[in-house]
Amino acid sequence: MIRIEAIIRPSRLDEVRMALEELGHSGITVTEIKGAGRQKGYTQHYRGAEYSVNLLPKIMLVVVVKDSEWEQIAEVIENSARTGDIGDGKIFVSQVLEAVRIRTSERGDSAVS
Amino acid sequence: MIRIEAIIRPSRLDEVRMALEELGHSGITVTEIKGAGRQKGYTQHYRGAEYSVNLLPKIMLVVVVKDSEWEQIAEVIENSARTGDIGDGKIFVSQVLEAVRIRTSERGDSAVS
Amino acid sequence: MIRIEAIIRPSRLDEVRMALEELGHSGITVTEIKGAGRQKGYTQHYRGAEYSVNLLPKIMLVVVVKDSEWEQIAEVIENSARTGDIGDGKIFVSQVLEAVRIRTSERGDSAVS
Amino acid sequence: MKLCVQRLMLGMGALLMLPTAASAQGFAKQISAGDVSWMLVATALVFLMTPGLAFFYAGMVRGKNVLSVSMQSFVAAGIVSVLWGLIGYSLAFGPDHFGVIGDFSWAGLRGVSMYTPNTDYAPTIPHMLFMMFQMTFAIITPALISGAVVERMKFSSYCIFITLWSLFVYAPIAHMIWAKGGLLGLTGPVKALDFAGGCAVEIASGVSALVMALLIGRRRSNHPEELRPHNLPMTLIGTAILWFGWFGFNGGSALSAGPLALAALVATHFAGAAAALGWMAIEWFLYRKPSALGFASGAVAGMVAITPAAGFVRPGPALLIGLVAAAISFYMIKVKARMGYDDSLDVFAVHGCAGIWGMIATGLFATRAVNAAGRDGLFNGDPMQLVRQLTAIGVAICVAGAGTFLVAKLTSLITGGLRASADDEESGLDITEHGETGYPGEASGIPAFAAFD
Amino acid sequence: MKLCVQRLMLGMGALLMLPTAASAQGFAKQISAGDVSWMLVATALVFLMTPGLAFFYAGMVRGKNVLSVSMQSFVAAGIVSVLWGLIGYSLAFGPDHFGVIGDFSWAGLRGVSMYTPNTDYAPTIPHMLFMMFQMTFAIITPALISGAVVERMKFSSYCIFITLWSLFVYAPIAHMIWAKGGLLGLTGPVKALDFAGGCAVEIASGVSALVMALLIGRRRSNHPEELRPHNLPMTLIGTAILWFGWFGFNGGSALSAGPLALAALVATHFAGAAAALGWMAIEWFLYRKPSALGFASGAVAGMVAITPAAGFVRPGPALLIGLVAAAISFYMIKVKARMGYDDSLDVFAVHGCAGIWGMIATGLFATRAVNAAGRDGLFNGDPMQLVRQLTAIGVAICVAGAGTFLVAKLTSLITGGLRASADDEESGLDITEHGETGYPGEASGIPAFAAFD
Amino acid sequence: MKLCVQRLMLGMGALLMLPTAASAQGFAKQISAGDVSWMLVATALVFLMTPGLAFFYAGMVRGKNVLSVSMQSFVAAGIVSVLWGLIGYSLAFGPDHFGVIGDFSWAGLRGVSMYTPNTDYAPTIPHMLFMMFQMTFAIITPALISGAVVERMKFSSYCIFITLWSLFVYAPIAHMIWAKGGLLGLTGPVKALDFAGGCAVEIASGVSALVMALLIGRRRSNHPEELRPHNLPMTLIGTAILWFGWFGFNGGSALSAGPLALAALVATHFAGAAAALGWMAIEWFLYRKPSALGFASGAVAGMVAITPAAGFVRPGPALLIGLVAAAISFYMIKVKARMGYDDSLDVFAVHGCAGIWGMIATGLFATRAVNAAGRDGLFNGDPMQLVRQLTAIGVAICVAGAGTFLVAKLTSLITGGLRASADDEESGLDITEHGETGYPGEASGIPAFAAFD
Ligand SMILES: Nc1ncnc2c1ncn2[C@@H]1O[C@H](COP(=O)(O)OP(=O)(O)O)[C@@H](O)[C@H]1O
Ligand SMILES: Nc1ncnc2c1ncn2[C@@H]1O[C@H](COP(=O)(O)OP(=O)(O)O)[C@@H](O)[C@H]1O
Ligand SMILES: Nc1ncnc2c1ncn2[C@@H]1O[C@H](COP(=O)(O)OP(=O)(O)O)[C@@H](O)[C@H]1O
Repeated sequence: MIRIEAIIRPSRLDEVRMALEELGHSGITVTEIKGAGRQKGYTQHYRGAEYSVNLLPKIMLVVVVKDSEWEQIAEVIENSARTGDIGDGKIFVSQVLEAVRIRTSERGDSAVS
Repeated sequence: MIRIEAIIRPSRLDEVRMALEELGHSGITVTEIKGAGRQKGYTQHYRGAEYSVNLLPKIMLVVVVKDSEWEQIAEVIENSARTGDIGDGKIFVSQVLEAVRIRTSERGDSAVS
Repeated sequence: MIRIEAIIRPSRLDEVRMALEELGHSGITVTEIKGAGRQKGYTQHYRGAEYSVNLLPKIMLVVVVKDSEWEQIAEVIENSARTGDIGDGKIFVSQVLEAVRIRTSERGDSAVS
Repeated sequence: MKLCVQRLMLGMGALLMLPTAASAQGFAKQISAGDVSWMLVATALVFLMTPGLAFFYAGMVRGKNVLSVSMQSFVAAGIVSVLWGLIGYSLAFGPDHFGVIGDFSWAGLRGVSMYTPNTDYAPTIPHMLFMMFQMTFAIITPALISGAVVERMKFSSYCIFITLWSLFVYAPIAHMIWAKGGLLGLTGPVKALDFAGGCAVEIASGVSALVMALLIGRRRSNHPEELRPHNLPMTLIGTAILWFGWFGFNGGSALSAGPLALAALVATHFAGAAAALGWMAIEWFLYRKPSALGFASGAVAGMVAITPAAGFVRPGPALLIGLVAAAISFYMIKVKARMGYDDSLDVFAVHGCAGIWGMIATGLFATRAVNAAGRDGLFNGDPMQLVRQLTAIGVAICVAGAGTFLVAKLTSLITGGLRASADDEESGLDITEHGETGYPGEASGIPAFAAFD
Repeated sequence: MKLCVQRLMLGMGALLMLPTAASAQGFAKQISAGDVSWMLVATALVFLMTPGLAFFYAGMVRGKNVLSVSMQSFVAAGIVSVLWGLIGYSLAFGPDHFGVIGDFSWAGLRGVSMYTPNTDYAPTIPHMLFMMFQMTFAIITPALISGAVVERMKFSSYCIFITLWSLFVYAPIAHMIWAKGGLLGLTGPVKALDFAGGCAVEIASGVSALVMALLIGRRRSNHPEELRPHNLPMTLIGTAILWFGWFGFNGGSALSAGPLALAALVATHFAGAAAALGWMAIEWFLYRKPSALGFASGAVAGMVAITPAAGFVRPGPALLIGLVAAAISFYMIKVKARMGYDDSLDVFAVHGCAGIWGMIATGLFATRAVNAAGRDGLFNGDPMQLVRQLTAIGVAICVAGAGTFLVAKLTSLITGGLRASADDEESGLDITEHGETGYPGEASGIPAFAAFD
Repeated sequence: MKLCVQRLMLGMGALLMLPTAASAQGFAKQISAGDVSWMLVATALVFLMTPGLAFFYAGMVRGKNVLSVSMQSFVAAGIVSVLWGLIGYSLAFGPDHFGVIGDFSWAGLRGVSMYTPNTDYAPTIPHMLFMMFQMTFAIITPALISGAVVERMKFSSYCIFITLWSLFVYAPIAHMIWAKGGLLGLTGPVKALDFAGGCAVEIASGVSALVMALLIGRRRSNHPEELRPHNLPMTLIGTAILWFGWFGFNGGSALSAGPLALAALVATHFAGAAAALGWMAIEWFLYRKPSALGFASGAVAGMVAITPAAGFVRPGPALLIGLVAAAISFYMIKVKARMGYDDSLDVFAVHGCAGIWGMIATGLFATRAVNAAGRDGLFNGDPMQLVRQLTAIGVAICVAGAGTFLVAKLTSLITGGLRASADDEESGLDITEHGETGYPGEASGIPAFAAFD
């Protein structure tokens, strides 16, 4: 199986989820994270003191899918998460040796479908 | 080494930790996440407007263990996290190339034990 | 590409980020997590009842880098995150099959640089 | 009683040739320390309602707008206060012109005495205290409107809007219903009853909110769930403050510490309590889940409805007025959902509609047994009073509706549109309009805590 | 002084043949604007304590129950208010029967005058104001009990429970200790002193809380750490409101704005301050860490203990009463831990035990030098007063204990058990009972902020 | 008016041979129920400011110190209250010695009557009420200083520091400016005006804060962003409470419910509103982003500046005083940034500097037209008054500066250093000093919610 880790804008979460559901994939894990990269941060003033914030809120999705599906799913995420502005995020893909559905002890592909 | 990523119910965290500690394993990393899957969400009403919530709070555990231990540890997590109801979560297992204990610069198995 | 997952003390985040920026690497993903391990927790009293807390706040960094860079970057993280006291954290290194820059659809090394 | 002591003293002073030392402590003769004490407190209580409203509202929006929504209330305490002292009070309560508006006679508080009462308004407290008490009403009213435009109105536009609105909408309506000689009030031709702000505060803000919601359009959001309240305990803190403050709002509108203040306070509390239970009951019936937000909304709706009636009705009718108010407001929110406009925090439903109902109910239940200076309503023998109330409601709706429309258009001209850019709205107005965030640790990725690492 | 003016006027009016214009402003003769002013404010202050309690309690539970716990206080402000107007007040303070209970003479507030005082209770304020002030006590008392059953009692059961409890437990205890002719009070045979609610409020709620904790059982939790307070700043906000409100609670119980109100206010503050320091000192000694929650708990315990004594003791003894209260409550929490019952927010320790101590202390330190209408305690020469106090304590404990047991059983019959299902408890009552969450952004996975992405 | 009634009665009583029943209700003759009512409320209002300050401050620090900062305010309500009753009040307001300090005559409140006024201070309220009102000032003043030492001062040191500071700095300054015979006040040689605490509260705390900031050194932090406020809505709650309470602070300083209280309240509100707008305007101009924190800071600075002037100036000058205060405080924060000391929450800028400006402004704008018992300032014909004010400022700065230095050194000796260890600072003082955390669910890794899993 393949683990797709996508870092996206919080505002695109719904689009991505809807796109995945259209593909029939609803299993997803979501984490609120912060990211830095090329995207510029912003400046705040508190009582005249300047603070520049450059860790920006992002969402990390983790989706584990069958080997055969990952390219399609990654593409769907990519397309639905894109706005074209700097800061759209990344997708990282890696190998999973084993997956387990805790409830049923199912292993392998059937655990993630 | 092996990275075990387990998505479990928040209410099972303590059981899982106790089970791991019985095995002599205490090193663990915990993240509060939200997940969607087969488990049904719930509905809220705010001033008569209906909101359906289907990202549900879960806990993600990351445990990195020696190659030799991972099956036992995954099984312990699996058993202690199980309630049998939909939404018990998943375990994903993957390969780690290198592990470092920052404090001592130890590498490999001794970094994670 | 290589995915470096570092669990560090919150108080070292800035040092690590500065050290990475010196290397010319700014892309980074940060998650607030809790960890347990050898580091001792602490005890709180609320109305006379004792609560022992042993999941301690940590920061998880995820940095994905080119194959050629990972050793240097891991070392920089290691050195800048170290205080020498128990609880400095770990670095876990793993393989990434593919990386995508969502904005441009760039793949591979150029997606993470 | 004070009054009688005064008269007695005057009489006897003359009789016995004793000098009256009345101003020894700086008091003019008619002033009652007891009344002054209560009105000072009532002023403070009503003032506190504006921050209370800030928390009530801010808890109901997204975390990225918590400060901008708070500021829409707080800034009213800045802008309207100064404005009221400069010209607002004079326009609203100054010498009457055509029954519609005051003038600039009392601009800069000229002639508003710190020592003597204005007997047209409040015979036992200094004129300045009446001005100050009324100021707190003038502050909260525009702040109420903000509930319709949260999370998307530019702060610059908002500041200009409430300035203009205070002068062109609040001042005339307040004048017409409350000022000496005002068209709608007891000293004018219409003789409608409005104890503490059914027209000037509730209908004015509610109708204006509807107009603004229509003009400014819906909030953008990426998913509907996002629009849920981000912090309901904060809304409950606001509710507590509003309820507490309303004792001053309605009780203080008696302008003295006597049975009338008491009657108003009792009516207010019963209406609020009954409406809170009523709203809860509706939710229980419809969804099986009575909510805290419902309880809070009900309490507010009930106290809105009793506001015009508080000093004219008995406790029993007060209870009923509250109950009905809850049902009306709840139903109007359902209507909103069907109509599709985004009166985000339901100002029209909770203030406008409950306020209209309260004005009508005053025409039904008012009795001179509670307030000899009032009038009897339909159920106490005077069907005309209902007509009088309806007239006042109609005029208030028209002035508020048309006035707000014009003021909004004017504001839009001045600031180049009322609405923040789509990007700013998405980022949240806290950052984009105010350069700060409510909970920085959370919203910025810098760990706010480094405990025990 | 008012009184004297009145008498003077009456006398002189007759003498000089001047008409007394006393009711010109709607005032009956005996009413004092100064007293009315203070009592209006005191009523508002005590009312505010109930939301204050909501925050005090809600901060101490888990985030998933923050609204349900708040609602247990807020809803009391709804239910008990209406109930009090309908029959509660009449049962508690109406014409006496057997020294134990009132009757329905004043049901629906019949005969409770807006203008004239009930001289049995408060000669210088309208009867209706006394009713209203007492209402605020009747509201907060059942809300106090909720601290023992948080995070697990069904909301439906809770609503019915506090309704029944108000009628069958609060009304008789309040009647016995405070009403004209009540068994325990100064106008009855026992003549115990209870200035502002040692029996009716503190012991009644504390003992009932213990009974409820035993009946309903312990909270479920997956790990003990989970049960820590989720938001102590919220608890501190509650503490601030409670302390502020207590000035009205005890000070207002003088029912006039004079030295007695002042004496009560001073005693209250000293007792609260001393107990806060005391609790902090104990923690400092035991754990090296004086906590904010400890300070807050101490302040509350101290003010609980001074409640029955406030208008009868000097500042010095007030300080001592507070100090001892902190020690007792702290120790009783330790006892709880050993006994294993889950009086979750320590209502029995902090209200019940400190209330008992306060009643006893009143029997020790009371002095007619502070309150001529009171009695002297043991240390001022009357050992019998201690016996009187103990009698009142005993009766209050029995009535509260037995009454609560019966009321709880009855409630359980009506609603099919007092307790939410295990699943609901695990999910948190906010969602399952009220259909909402306190901090939705946090608890639901929908990012509440999308700032700067 | 009361007074006149009294005199009238006395005169007539003698004349007509009627017994004066003045003390029938326990009132001494001079006491006014209206004034007592207001002063009881004002006392409660000012008391509430200390928790208000806790929230104002605590919202501005990091989450890991939210409780420790709150406690620095709350604990003052414990320590200073007891201290004030024991000796503080006697030292500050007791019989004068050399114009500089009182003595122990009234220690333990000996001779501080519950019934009769101390006519030197407040002729229409009991002496004990004056003591109690002043206590609330004595509480908040040391708590203000805490803003300079947050997040790093040991709690033990803090407790000892405020104890000593109250006795050695607050008592003499309060005595000099306010006590009968005090050097700086109207009954002494200097005759400076300070209505409600320009010297004793604002300058004293502001200057002491600066000294403490210099002595204790900067906070450690790993990155500057970390030091941003963690919870601005909490700061806004504090702001609301402070504004509300300030009506009691300045209005209550009239010590009666009359025109003077009103004048103070009006001036306070206008100054606060104008300063809030002023600060906002500066930020708008400089950064294009008017912030909520700026608005709040401005309001506080404005009310600080009006504090000494409130009962001496008209509304117009009040507005101006507020505006200038905002500019001064804002500018002083910029200066701080350049100088590099860590007066963390800007106590010197907002209280010290605005307080100095307020004292000066009193010398400019004071007029006997507002307060016959006051004096005229420069613009009303008496240039000497400015000199008098400057003298008072100078003395207050010296006493506060030197006194704080000595007290801090003494404290440091007793507790082995003022500052928490670097480790403790890093972990946050909530855990290390108080053994608890503000939001445990968040800060500890135990999921506070387990909703719907
Ligand atoms: N090398 C990297 N490793 C891990 N996360 C990264 C890396 N580079 C970027 N990110 C994540 O992707 C987000 C977007 O990256 P950024 O460079 O700002 O924009 P873009 O992806 O459009 O070029 C960052 O906020 C960060 O969370
Ligand atoms: N394909 C997937 N990839 C990543 N996470 C998943 C996936 N499927 C499920 N999850 C996670 O597992 C949790 C439980 O899954 P769910 O389908 O609801 O129940 P069950 O595991 O009992 O079948 C989800 O809330 C989600 O966090
Ligand atoms: N086997 C492991 N798997 C995953 N995370 C671990 C593991 N061991 C330790 N950690 C993480 O590393 C952190 C530091 O580990 P700890 O044993 O306390 O100190 P040190 O790394 O200095 O020996 C822990 O808090 C936890 O988050």
